[in-house]
Amino acid sequence: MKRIPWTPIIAGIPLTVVGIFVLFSGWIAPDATQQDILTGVTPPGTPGHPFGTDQLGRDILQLAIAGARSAVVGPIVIAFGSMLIGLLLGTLAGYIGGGLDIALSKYADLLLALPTTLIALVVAGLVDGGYWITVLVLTVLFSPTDIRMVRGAVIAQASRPYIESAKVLRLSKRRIMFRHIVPNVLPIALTTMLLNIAFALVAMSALSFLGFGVGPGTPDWGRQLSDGRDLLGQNWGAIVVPGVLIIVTAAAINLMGDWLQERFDARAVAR
Amino acid sequence: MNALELHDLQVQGPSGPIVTRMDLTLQPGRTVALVGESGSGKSMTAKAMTGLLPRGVTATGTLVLGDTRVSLADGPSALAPLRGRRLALLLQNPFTSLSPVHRCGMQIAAALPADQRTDTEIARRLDEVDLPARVAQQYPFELSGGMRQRVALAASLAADPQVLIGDEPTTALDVTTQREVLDLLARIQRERSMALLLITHDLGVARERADRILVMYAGRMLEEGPGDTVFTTPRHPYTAGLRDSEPPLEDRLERLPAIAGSVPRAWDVPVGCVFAPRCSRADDHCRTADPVLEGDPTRRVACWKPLADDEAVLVPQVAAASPDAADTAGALVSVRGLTRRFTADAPPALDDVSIVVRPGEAVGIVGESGSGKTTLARCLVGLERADTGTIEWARATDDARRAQIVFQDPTSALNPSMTIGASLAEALRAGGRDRDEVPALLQLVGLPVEYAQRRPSGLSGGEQQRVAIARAIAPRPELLICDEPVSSLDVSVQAQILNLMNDLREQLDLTVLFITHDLAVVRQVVHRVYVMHRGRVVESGVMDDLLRAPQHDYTRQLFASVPGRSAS
Amino acid sequence: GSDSDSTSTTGGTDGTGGSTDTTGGSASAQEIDVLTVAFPSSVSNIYPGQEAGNFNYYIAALVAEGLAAPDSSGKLVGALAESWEQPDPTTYVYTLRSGVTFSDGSPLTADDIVYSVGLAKDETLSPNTAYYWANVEGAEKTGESQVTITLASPDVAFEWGPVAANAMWVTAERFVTATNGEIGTPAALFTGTGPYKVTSFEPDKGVELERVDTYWGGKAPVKTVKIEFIPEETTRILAREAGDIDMAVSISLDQEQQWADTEATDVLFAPDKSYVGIDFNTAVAPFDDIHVRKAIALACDRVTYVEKLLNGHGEVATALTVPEQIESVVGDAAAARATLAPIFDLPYDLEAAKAELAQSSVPEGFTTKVGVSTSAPQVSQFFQALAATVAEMGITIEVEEMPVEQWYDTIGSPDWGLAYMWYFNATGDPAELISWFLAEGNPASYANEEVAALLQQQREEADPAKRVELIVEAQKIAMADVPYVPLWWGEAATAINDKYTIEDFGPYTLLSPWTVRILTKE
Amino acid sequence: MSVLARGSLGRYVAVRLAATLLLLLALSFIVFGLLHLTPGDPARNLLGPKNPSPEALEAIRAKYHLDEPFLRQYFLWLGNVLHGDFGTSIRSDVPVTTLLAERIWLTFQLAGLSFAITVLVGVPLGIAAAWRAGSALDRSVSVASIVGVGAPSYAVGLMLLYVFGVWLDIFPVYGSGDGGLDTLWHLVLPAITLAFGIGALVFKLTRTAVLGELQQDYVAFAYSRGLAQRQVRGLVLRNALIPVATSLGLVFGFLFGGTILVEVTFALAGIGNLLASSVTFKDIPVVQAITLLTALVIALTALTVDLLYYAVDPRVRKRGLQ
Ligand SMILES: Nc1ncnc2c1ncn2[C@@H]1O[C@H](COP(=O)(O)OP(=O)(O)OP(=O)(O)O)[C@@H](O)[C@H]1O
Ligand SMILES: Nc1ncnc2c1ncn2[C@@H]1O[C@H](COP(=O)(O)OP(=O)(O)OP(=O)(O)O)[C@@H](O)[C@H]1O
Ligand SMILES: [Mg+2]
Ligand SMILES: [Mg+2]
Repeated sequence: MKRIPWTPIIAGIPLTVVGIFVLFSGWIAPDATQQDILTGVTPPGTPGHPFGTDQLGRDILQLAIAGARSAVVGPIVIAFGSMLIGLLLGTLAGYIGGGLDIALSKYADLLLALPTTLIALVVAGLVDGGYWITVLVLTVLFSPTDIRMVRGAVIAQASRPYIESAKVLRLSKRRIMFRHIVPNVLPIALTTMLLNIAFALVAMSALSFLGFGVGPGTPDWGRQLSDGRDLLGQNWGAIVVPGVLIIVTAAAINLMGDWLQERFDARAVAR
Repeated sequence: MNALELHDLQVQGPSGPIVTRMDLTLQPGRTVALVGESGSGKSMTAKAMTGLLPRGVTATGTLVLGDTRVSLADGPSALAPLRGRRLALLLQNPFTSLSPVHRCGMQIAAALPADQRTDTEIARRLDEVDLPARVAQQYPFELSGGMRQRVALAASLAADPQVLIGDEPTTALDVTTQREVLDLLARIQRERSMALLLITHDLGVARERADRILVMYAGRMLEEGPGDTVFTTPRHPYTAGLRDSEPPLEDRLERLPAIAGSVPRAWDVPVGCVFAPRCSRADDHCRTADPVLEGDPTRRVACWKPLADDEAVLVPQVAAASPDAADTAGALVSVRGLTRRFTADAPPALDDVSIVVRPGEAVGIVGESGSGKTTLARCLVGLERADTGTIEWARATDDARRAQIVFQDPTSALNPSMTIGASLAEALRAGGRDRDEVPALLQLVGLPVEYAQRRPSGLSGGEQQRVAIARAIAPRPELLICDEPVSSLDVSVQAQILNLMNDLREQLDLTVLFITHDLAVVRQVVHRVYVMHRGRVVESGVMDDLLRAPQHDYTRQLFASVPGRSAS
Repeated sequence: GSDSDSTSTTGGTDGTGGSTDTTGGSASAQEIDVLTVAFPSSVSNIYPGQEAGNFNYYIAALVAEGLAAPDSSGKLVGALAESWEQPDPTTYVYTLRSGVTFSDGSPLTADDIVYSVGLAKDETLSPNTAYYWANVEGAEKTGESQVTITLASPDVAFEWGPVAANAMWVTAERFVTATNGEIGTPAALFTGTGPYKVTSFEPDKGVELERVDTYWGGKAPVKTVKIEFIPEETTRILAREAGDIDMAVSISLDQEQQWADTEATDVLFAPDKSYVGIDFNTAVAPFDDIHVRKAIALACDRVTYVEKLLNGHGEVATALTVPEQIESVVGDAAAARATLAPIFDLPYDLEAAKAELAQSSVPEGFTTKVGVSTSAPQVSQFFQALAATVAEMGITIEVEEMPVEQWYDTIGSPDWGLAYMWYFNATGDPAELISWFLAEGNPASYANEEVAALLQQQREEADPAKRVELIVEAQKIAMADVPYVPLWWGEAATAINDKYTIEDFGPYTLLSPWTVRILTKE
Repeated sequence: MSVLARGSLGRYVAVRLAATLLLLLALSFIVFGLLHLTPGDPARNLLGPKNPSPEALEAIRAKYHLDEPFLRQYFLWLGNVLHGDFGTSIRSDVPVTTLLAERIWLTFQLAGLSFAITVLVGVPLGIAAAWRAGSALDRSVSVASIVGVGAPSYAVGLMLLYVFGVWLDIFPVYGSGDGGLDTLWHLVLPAITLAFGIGALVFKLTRTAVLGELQQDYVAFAYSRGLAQRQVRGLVLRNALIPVATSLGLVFGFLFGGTILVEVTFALAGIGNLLASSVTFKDIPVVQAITLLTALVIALTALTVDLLYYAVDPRVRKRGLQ
C-alpha cells in the first residue's frame, strides 16, 4: 500500500505546462509578437485577449506563453552550469586542498566580490548584451556559491572510513573524488541547483528590470513584467500574468527540489 | 514486583514486521541477557521499549514499568517522561552516540539533576567508569572507542535509572575494559538494585552476567531460561548452534561449528519455524507450522523438536596444533621504531613500535582500547604518517594488492550512495580482478547474492561488516589487516568469519594482521601475537607459549579478564 | 481624482498645448507651510552649469536668476535686469534692477553679474553652459548698475544666454570662493537672488529650500519646499496615495491613468518644448540614400504613435523648432502651428514608402539597428512599432535598449546610421535646435550651403518676424532632404494635490520660480 | 610562542588579510579595465544630449586625467588611493569619500537590518520546522519559503509598500528618514523586501541541517538518557549551526552587494543606487571605490565565517585553520 506522492504531482503540473509552453509556443502562441498598435492597450477580458494587450497591442497571454522559453531555459542552463562548476572546483578544492584550495577559494571570493550590475553592464556594453552572454555571466557569478557549498560538504565526507577504505584500495584521486565523494555531496549540490534555478529566474527578470535583459520585442517574462509595471493602471494583466508565471514556476521548481531532496539520504545533506 | 514487563511487543518496519510476539520481564537488581544474531531485532526491541524507533518504524504492545503501564501504540511521547530516571538506553555504536562538538563533561552533566552539574560531580562520574577527569574537557573524537563508550555509560547512568538497557554496551571494548565495565555495571546494579537488560552477541558475557537469557532469532524469541543452563543444556537447536560457534580460549579448533546460512530478513521469514531452513533437525512439520514459546515459566522454548539433555552436549574437535609457523623467509612487512604522537599533552599513540609479519603468517595484535592498535594499522596502510620509524614492504609497488584493511566501525565503512555490488566490483577491479566475482564474494562472506543490489543503510551492523571484509579481500591483498573485524558481530557470524579467515589464508595464502581485544578469537586465527599496551609492544611470541606462560603482567591480566570463565 | 475631473480625460491631439487645463473654481495665493515635490530622478549637482539634465534647472530656477526671464508666453522680460538694449549687433547693455539682494541679505552689484558671466563661460566650472558663451568676448561693468556684454560675432539668439532657464545663474564670487571653488555640491550648495535658498541637498535623497522673505519679486506662498528624488514611478504614485508628497513633476505618461485615479490628485499637462525625432546619419549607407530615408519617414504613422504611445499627450511634430518658440512672435498657438506645418509633411503612406524603397539602392530592404535609452520607453515602443511596419518591406530594425549615457554615443556616430533625438529646448529661441541640427557637425552629417547661409542670416536678423521666416525657410529646404524625421513635440505632465493648482501652468513654468505660482483652491 | 607562530590563529588572520589586499588590488585593476572597455565617455555624459563643444570636452577630460593613457590613469588613481585619496566624482564633482560616507552607512544599515531579519526569522523557523517536520507549521512555512524564493524582489517591495505603506499606513513609503531610529524605521520595509528571497534560502538550509542532525544516534541517546527537549535542542543546534553558519556568511555578502533593486524601489540613497548610476555614467572613481568597498566587506564576512567555524567546531580547532 504505497502513498500517492502528492508533492511531485502538485509541482509537476505547472512545470509540465511551462515545459509545453517552452516546446510548443510556436503552435500555442503563433502571433505572440503580432503588433496591433491601433488597438494599443486593452484591459483583461477584451474579446480575443483574455488578459488584454500591451501598448503595441500584443496579446499578453500569447506573449507570456512565448516568453517561457527565454525565461526558463536560461536559468536552467545557469543553475546547471554553475552546479557543474561547483562540483568540479568545489571537490578539487575540498579534497586536494593545499594551494589549489586557496587558489580556488580566492577565485570564488573574487567572483563573489564583483558587483553583478557592473559585470552585466560591462558585458552588455562589450558584446551588445545578448541573452546567452547574460546567461554565461550569471553562470559564472552563480558558481562561487556552489563551489563553497560543495567544498564544505566534501571536507565533511573526506574523513569518513569509506573514503579511507577507498584510499587503501589505492584508487585514483579522480575516482575517489568523482565516484565516491561527489555522489554523496550531490544531494546538497542538487538542492542548491534547484534553488539556483529559481534565483536565476528572478535574477534575469531583475536584470530586465534594470534594463540589461533581453532586447525589446523578444518575448520574456522578466521583460514583460518590467514593461508591464507602466501599464498597471490600464491593464493589470500585463504585470500579473508574467509575475504569477515567474512565482509559480520558481515555487514549483523548489517544491520539486524539496521532494527530491527528501528522497535522497537526508543525512548526507546535513553532513 | 517486576521492574519492567514487556507484553506482546510487535515492531513494524516500513517493509514488514521486524519483531513479533516478544515479551520479557525484568526484576530489580537482576540481569536479563538478550542474545541473537544481527538483524534479529534486539536493537529494535530496545528502541521500542524506549520509544526511540526510527522514522517509519512503529510498535505495539504494553510496557509495564513498576506502577505505570504504557501502551506502545500511543507513540514515543507516552514514554518520554519515563526515560532517564525510570529506564535508560545505552546504544550500540559509541562512535556516533555522542555529540561530536560537545565536551564529554558537558554531555554527562546534561543528564545530571540541575543541582549536581559540578566539575567535581562530573569527575566522580568519570571516575566511576574509570576515566581520568581530563576527559571531561576532551571531545569524543579525541578518544578511542572504548573511552567513548565509557563516557556514554557514565552519561546514561547520570540520571540514575531503575532499568538500564545496554545495547551491546561492551561490543567495542577490549576484554579488560569489558570486564571492568561489566563489573561496574554489576556494582551499580547492586547499589541501586537496578534492572539490566543486556543486549549482546557475546555468549560468554551473557552466560557470565545474566540471571536469565533470552535467545532471539529473526524477530522471534526462540528460547528463554536461567543463565547457567541455557547454554549448558540448550533446548533449541539454534541455541546449541550459537554455543558451538563460540570460540574457546583453551584450544584451537580445527573448524568452528558455525550454523550454516545466514539470517533471513525479519519480514521474509519462511512459514513454519523461522529457523527451519538452517536447522539440521527440521522436518516438514517444522517447515509448515510456526511453534510458539511454551514450557514452564523458567524454561521456555519455541521448537517442535527440542533437544534432549544428551543431545545438547558439545563435542569439540580440537586441532592438532596451532597453524604452522610460516617459513621464516624474508619479512612481508617489517616495522621499526614507529612513533606517533597526536597531542603534546596526551601520551603517544605509538611509542617505538617494531613488528614483523612474514608471508603466510597470521599475526595478532592484542591490547586494550587506546593502546595504539588502530593507529598502527592506519600507519601500515598509509592513512596515518608516523612521526619517526620505518615501514619496509616486500612488495615494491604500493598498490591495492599490498595491504587492505577492515575497519572496526562497519556503519560508516561503506559508501552510502553505492550499492554493495558496486563497492565490491570496484574493489575487485582495484586488484585487477573481474567484477563477476561479486556473487561469489558475497557468498564467501555469507551474504545472500541479492545483497549486491542493496545499499549499506538497509543492512544491520553485522551484514555491513561482512561486506567490508568482502571488499577488503576482493583485491586479494598480500596482507589483510583486520581492526577488530568481529567485535561488533554475533557468534555464528563470528565463527563463520573466523573460519573464513582460515579458509582465505589457505586458499589465497593470505597473510593476516589480526587486531583484536578478544583472545579467544585471536586464538583461533593467529600463530604469533604482539601484546600492546599504552602504545608500546609489551610482549610478543607464539600464541600457545604465551597462553601457557604469559611474561608481562599486563598479559596475565588480559587473559584473566576473558569473559565466560569467572574471574576466580 | 473624480471622473468629472477634466484633467484625467486623456486623448485629444488638438495641439492647443500651452493652455493649462486645470479644474475650474477660483484659487488664490495662500500661505502653504510645506510643499513636498517628488522628482523622478536624482540630480548630483544643483548647479546646472556643472551637470546636464532637466531637474537641476527646476531647482536652480527657485534659487538663482538670470538677467532676463521668459514670461508664460515665452517672451523674454526683465529679471535681474530691468531692461536692456542693443546699440550694435554685437553689444548688449543691461540695466540692473535696484534693490535686489542675495538670500543672505547682501545687495546684488554689477560686479556680481560680471563674475557670473565669467562663471557661466568657464569650461571646468560650467562645462554644461560654456558652449553657449563661446561667442561672447566678455562682460564689463559700464556703470553703477549697468553691465555691457560684447559678442565676437552677431547672434540674436544670444538674448537667451543670460537667462536662468538656459545658461546663466547669477551668484557672487565670494560665495564660490567661500566654498573653495565648489558650486552646487552638497557641501557648497548654491546661493543666488531667487525667492528660495537651499538649506540642504543630498544626492539620491532630496533638496530642501527655505523661502527668502526679502525676495524682490515679493513673498512666495510656499514657506518650505521639500524636493524628494523617487526614481521608481509606482513608488511615487504610492507616496502620493499615502499623502507623503503634494506634487510630482514629469510623471510617466504610461502611468498617467494611475496618477489621475490617485486619491485627491490632479494631473496638469503642458507642452515641455521637447522635440523627438529620427536622425539619419546621411554619411552612412544605406541612409545616404534619400529614398531610404523617405521610405522610413513615410512608414511612420505619427498620428497613431502620438495617440497610442503618448496617450495623446503630445502632438505630431512638423519641424525641429517647437511652436512655443515662435508663439510670442507669430501671435498665438494656432498661428505658430500653422507656420511650422509646411516644413515637414510626409503623411503615413505605406505604399509610397514601398515605392521609395523600390527606387533606392536597397530595393530588397536591409538590416539596421537603433540604440534607444532605457529612459525613453515610448521611443523604444515607437521603433518596435516601426520595425513591425517596415518588416514587410524587407527592412529589419533591431531595437537595442541601453543606458541613457550609451545612447549619447549613438548620436551622430558612424556606427549608428539610424538614431533618434529627444531634445528638451531650454530657451524660447526658435533657432535653438537648428543651430545644432542644421549647423556644422550636426548628427545627421548633413551639409547644404543654402541652409548654412540662411542660418548665418538669421543669426544677424534683428526683426523677430523676419528671423522666423528665415528659420522656417532653412528648415523647409533641409527637411526636403529628410535628414531628420520629426516625430512629436512632447508634453510634460505634473501631478499635484488637488488642494492646490498652478497659475497658468505652461511650458516655461518650471523654468521660472514656479512655487510662486502655487495657488490654494477655495 | 608569538601570535604569528605557524598554525596560530593570529598568523592565519594575518595571511588572510594580506590575501584580501591582493584580491582588492586585482579587482581594482579588473574593474578599471572593464570600465575602460565599456562604450561611453564621461565627459560627453556630463554634457548630456547637447551640442558638445570640443573645448568643454577637452577641459573636462584634462580635469579628470581622462586624456592620459590607460595604465597611467590606473596608476595615478592607485597612487592617490594609497595616499587615502579616492578622487572626485566626475558626475557630481564631489570627493568620492564624502559622496560615499553616509551612503555606505545607509546600505550597511539596510544590509544589516535585513541580515538580522533573515537570521532571526529564517533560522528559528528552520529549526522549528525541522523539529516538527511534517507539522502544519512546517508545511505552511515551507510553502511560504518556496514562494518567497521565487518572488521578484521589486514585486515584493511594491506589494509591501502598498499594504503597509498605503493601506495600513504603518511604514513610510520612500526615503531613508533623518538619521538614527527614524532611518531604521524607514528601512524596515526595504529590509524585509531584501530578506524575502534569501530568508527563504536560509530557512531551507537550517531546516535541512537540523533534520540531518536529528537522525543522528547521539540524539536518540540523549533522549534515552531523559534529556529535556531544550537540552537535546542545545546539542543538535550546536551541530547544525556549522553548515548554517557558513551559509549565513555568504548571505551577508549577498545582501550587501544586492541592495540595488531595493534602493531604487524605495528611493534610498545607498551605494547600490549610486553604483547603478555611476556605472552607466562611467564615473570611474566612484565605481572603483564602491567595488572595492563591496569586495572588502565580502572578504571580511568570509573571514568571519572561518573564524566562526573555528569557534564552533572543535574538530577544526584541533586541525587548525589552513
Ligand atoms: N531504520 C530502519 N528502518 C527499517 N528497518 C530497519 C531499520 N534499522 C534496522 N532495520 C531492520 O530491522 C531488523 C532488526 O534490526 P536490529 O538493529 O534490531 O538488529 P540487531 O539485533 O540489533 O542487530 P545487531 O546485532 O547488528 O545490532 C534488521 O533486519 C534491519 O534490517
Ligand atoms: N585523530 C586523533 N586525534 C587525537 N588523538 C587520537 C586520534 N586518534 C587516536 N588518538 C589517540 O591515540 C591513542 C590510540 O588510539 P587507537 O585508536 O590507536 O587505540 P586502539 O588500540 O585502536 O583503541 P581501540 O581498541 O578502542 O580501537 C588513543 O589514546 C587516542 O586518544
Ligand atoms: Mg543492534
Ligand atoms: Mg582501534
